[in-house]
Amino acid sequence: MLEWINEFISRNLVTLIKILGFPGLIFILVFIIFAVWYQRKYLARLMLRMGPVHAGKVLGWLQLIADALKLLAKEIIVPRESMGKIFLLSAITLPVVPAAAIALIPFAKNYMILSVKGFTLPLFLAIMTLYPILIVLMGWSANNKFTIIGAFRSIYLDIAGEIPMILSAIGVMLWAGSYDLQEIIEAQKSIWFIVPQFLGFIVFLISYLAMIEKVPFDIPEAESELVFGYKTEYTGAVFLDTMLGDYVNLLAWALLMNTLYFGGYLGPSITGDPIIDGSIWTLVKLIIIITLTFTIIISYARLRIDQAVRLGWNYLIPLGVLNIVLTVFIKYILLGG
Amino acid sequence: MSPSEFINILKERFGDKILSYKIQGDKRIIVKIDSSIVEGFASFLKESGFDMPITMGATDFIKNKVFEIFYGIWSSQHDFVILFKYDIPRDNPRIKTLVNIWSGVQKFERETWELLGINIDGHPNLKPLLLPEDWNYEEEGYPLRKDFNLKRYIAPWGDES
Amino acid sequence: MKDMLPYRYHPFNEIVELEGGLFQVNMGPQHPISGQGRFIVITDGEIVYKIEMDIGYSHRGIEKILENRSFIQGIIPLERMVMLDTSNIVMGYVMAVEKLYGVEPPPRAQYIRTIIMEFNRIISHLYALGLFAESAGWNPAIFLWTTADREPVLDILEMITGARWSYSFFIPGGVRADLPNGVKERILTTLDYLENRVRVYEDAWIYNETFRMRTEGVGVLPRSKAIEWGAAGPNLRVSGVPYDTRKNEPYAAYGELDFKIVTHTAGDSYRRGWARVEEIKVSIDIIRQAIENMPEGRIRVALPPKPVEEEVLTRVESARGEINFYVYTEGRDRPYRVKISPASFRNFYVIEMLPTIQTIRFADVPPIIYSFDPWFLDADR
Amino acid sequence: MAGKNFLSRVVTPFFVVLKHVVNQPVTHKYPYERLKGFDRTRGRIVLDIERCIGCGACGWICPDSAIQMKFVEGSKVTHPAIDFLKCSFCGLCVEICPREALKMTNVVELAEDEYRELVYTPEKLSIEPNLKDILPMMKYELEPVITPRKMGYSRRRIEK
Repeated sequence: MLEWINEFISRNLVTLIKILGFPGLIFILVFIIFAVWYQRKYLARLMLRMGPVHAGKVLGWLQLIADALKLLAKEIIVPRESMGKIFLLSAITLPVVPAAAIALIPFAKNYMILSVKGFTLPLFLAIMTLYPILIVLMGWSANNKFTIIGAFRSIYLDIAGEIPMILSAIGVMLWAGSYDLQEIIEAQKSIWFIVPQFLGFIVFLISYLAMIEKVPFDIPEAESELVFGYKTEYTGAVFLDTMLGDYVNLLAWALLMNTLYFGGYLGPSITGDPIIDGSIWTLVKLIIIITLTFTIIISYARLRIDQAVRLGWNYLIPLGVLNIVLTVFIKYILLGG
Repeated sequence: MSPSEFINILKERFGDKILSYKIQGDKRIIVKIDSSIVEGFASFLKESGFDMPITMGATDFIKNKVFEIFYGIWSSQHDFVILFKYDIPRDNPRIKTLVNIWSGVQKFERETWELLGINIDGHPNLKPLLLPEDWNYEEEGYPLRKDFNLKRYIAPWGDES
Repeated sequence: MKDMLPYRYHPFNEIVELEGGLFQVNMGPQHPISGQGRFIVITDGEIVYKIEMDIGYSHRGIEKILENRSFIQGIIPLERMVMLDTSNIVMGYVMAVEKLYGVEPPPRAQYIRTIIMEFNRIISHLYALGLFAESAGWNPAIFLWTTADREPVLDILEMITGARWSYSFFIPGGVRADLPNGVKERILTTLDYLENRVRVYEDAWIYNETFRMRTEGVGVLPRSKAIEWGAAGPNLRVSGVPYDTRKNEPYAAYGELDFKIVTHTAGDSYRRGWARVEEIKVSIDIIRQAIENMPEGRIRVALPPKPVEEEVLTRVESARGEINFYVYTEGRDRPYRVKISPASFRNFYVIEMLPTIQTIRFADVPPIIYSFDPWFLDADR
Repeated sequence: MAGKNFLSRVVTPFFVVLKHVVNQPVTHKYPYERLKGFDRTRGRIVLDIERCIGCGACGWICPDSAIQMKFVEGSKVTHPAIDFLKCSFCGLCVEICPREALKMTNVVELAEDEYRELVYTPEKLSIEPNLKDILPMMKYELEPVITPRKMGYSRRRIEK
């Protein structure tokens, strides 16, 4: 038995590190703890206050652990009228979907959890479409008007955001001439795609904000109207889980943005080891992207759902199509492929 | 039009139904009218350009056994306020609503109904507004009447509790 | 027709299904946006059918309390009516008492009062702007900025009056104390700071495209309806009625100062928020003038032993709009009846009536309500 | 939309917000650093029991009925006791005191665990808080606006 385990570990060491360590579970958890802390401190700074300072002498880092422990210690309340199993299961599954999509993202050259070649970008987008379904399940099963309104708004928003996102991804695919995420990154060696694909990037950025459901598109949550949207009824550890889902979702989309437009793991060599180098550049770019995201989410007002949908259908989709046309024209006609 | 001119118009129109009047400064008229002409008086005010209600209430004159109802109306044309008052008997307080003349007095009348126990005929929305929904009027009474028992609302001092 | 529809009134149920697929959504009293009250919103999907304000959660019977206290004692509980805006509220009552007693406070007292009232208007407007931004879906950045910018003003008020909120500073016949040493310089630097910050609010908030999308053309209050329903304050002025008590019936030192009133004709939520930013600028201007023209002299005169008038109606422009006091006295040192008509009480009625003239979406309810800057404590008394 | 184009309306807010990164926080680490009150800040009231003649004017003027006159052992007259849970720190009692026996300090931290501890007996009231300078609040000429005689002063709130 032991020998078998030993052999299994030695044969699959790299895979295990990838799944459990970096860029797998432990990395995701650590990064989310960092992101939550960073969001609190950074937004506090923009709001002219300090953020948590008391727990944990240095920069209040223990506050997060304390908050998580508090949430874990709380009672999990399942509303009597709700569909208990779906109510809990959909929330628990929520972080799994974006975490599965992260498995496709190359963190360094030839370093991703799922070493598949080929259609990884369409696969990524396909996996991420499961996320709104879980949200609808959450809102519907809680059997509360606030959650249901939140869930329906989430559907509208995803329809408005996902299609432009796919259109802008098509632009990138056409420019790179590949469906593969790693090949897309490799194609950015001369210039990051944010320059040739700037129009597509604008479309991507707006639909990215819609997909992570943060201001100005936090319409499904809409605190001032819907209390907490589809998450209203969750308490304790399950609520923590939905929060986790939120941040994993943010991480997945931010990684995709990095991959498509900011050259992924590309960057000057520091240590000479391609994996460590690539990972460092991925993380640095990731932090810059989430900093920009956090700045955006406190700079704007929340749009109304009809305005958000109109923005998606009336402006983003035509822009995305225009981007594709321009890409084809420039890349394949002017530059001759 | 100045307040004194307007008082002359009112005197011409309503004669001795205007029981008394006061002019305070150049922006106020306080008129006391007979309760029989309230609606005619109000619609005349509305026609003369007094279009915005700014206050409405009642005073409990327990010694004279009357409620004095008062309405304060501002005119956007003439820029002054007329406060007209009239008495109603205290034992059967009942007035007619003026909501169809000035829509804005709706909440004020509702409040007067609630806090002073004056019945408002024809008011569209008489529901408790400020007091709790289970307020017991028979036991507790109407708060702004002068015979309201305040003693039970005095909080004990320090170590007396 | 719309507002006559009967519906079942469920005080405590979260949401009740009504006839014809209408929902009753209770925003409050436990809701992120509600405050000390409840908005009963009847919706047909996302379209609002009817809004009803359920006030009275913090009714303290201020009118009754005032009947049982002498004039000077009444000022202290009266301040608790609106903690954000105490001096403007108290001014109406103090002015009524002064008119009853037939005294005119010395000019220096009037100027000090003006300065304090305008500072009070600034902090109240700042708070209102923060809440408005929050209700339009901002993360609390604007709210915390405005809260932070209230601090220097509160410091000045504490320096002059001894308290941050409940000043207990205006008394019939004048004010309780003269300006302390060194406060003038502090006021001037604070005004400069505030002017810079107002520019920041304009850039980040008023001229923000998302905010404009959310509020422009939303909750339009036409001029005729504003008058008919009795709107008050900036809400009335942006609907095209240039009424400002400070201008139309000058009190304190406003008659001697030169300022403009902020008016507009659009009457939508956007302009109501804009008007508050503009009014902060006007207030800064008024304070500068008052500091410059401050006369020397006494700060208080004694009251005669007995009131000379029987009844009086005073109007004062508080931050939320006109507040008026009808005070009747029987010649004693206390009022026989005080009727307070605060601005929020009137504005709540306007909010209730808005769905009868236009289509309002559910997501627009919080911005519309907070564009009127209502304050439940104000309306409840 | 005073002279601003669409692009600047979208982009400017972002940079205005971003600029705040360099601003210093305005909040304080409260229990560790405290702000000093101003001279006039109205806080806890201190009684100079030697000067108090037990006239009860403070109890009469108090709008919140927070002051009651209590007997103190070894003293011939009653002295004020204050229920600080009712007190609204308006300072009228300090102002009306004919002997300046009541003084206001700018000590505002009065929180206690129990209601009873906030009811200050005359003895407790005369213990000066741990502060160097007790500031007699608002030193200015007293004019006869609220002297007891003119306002129909009565001794009805004074306990025997």
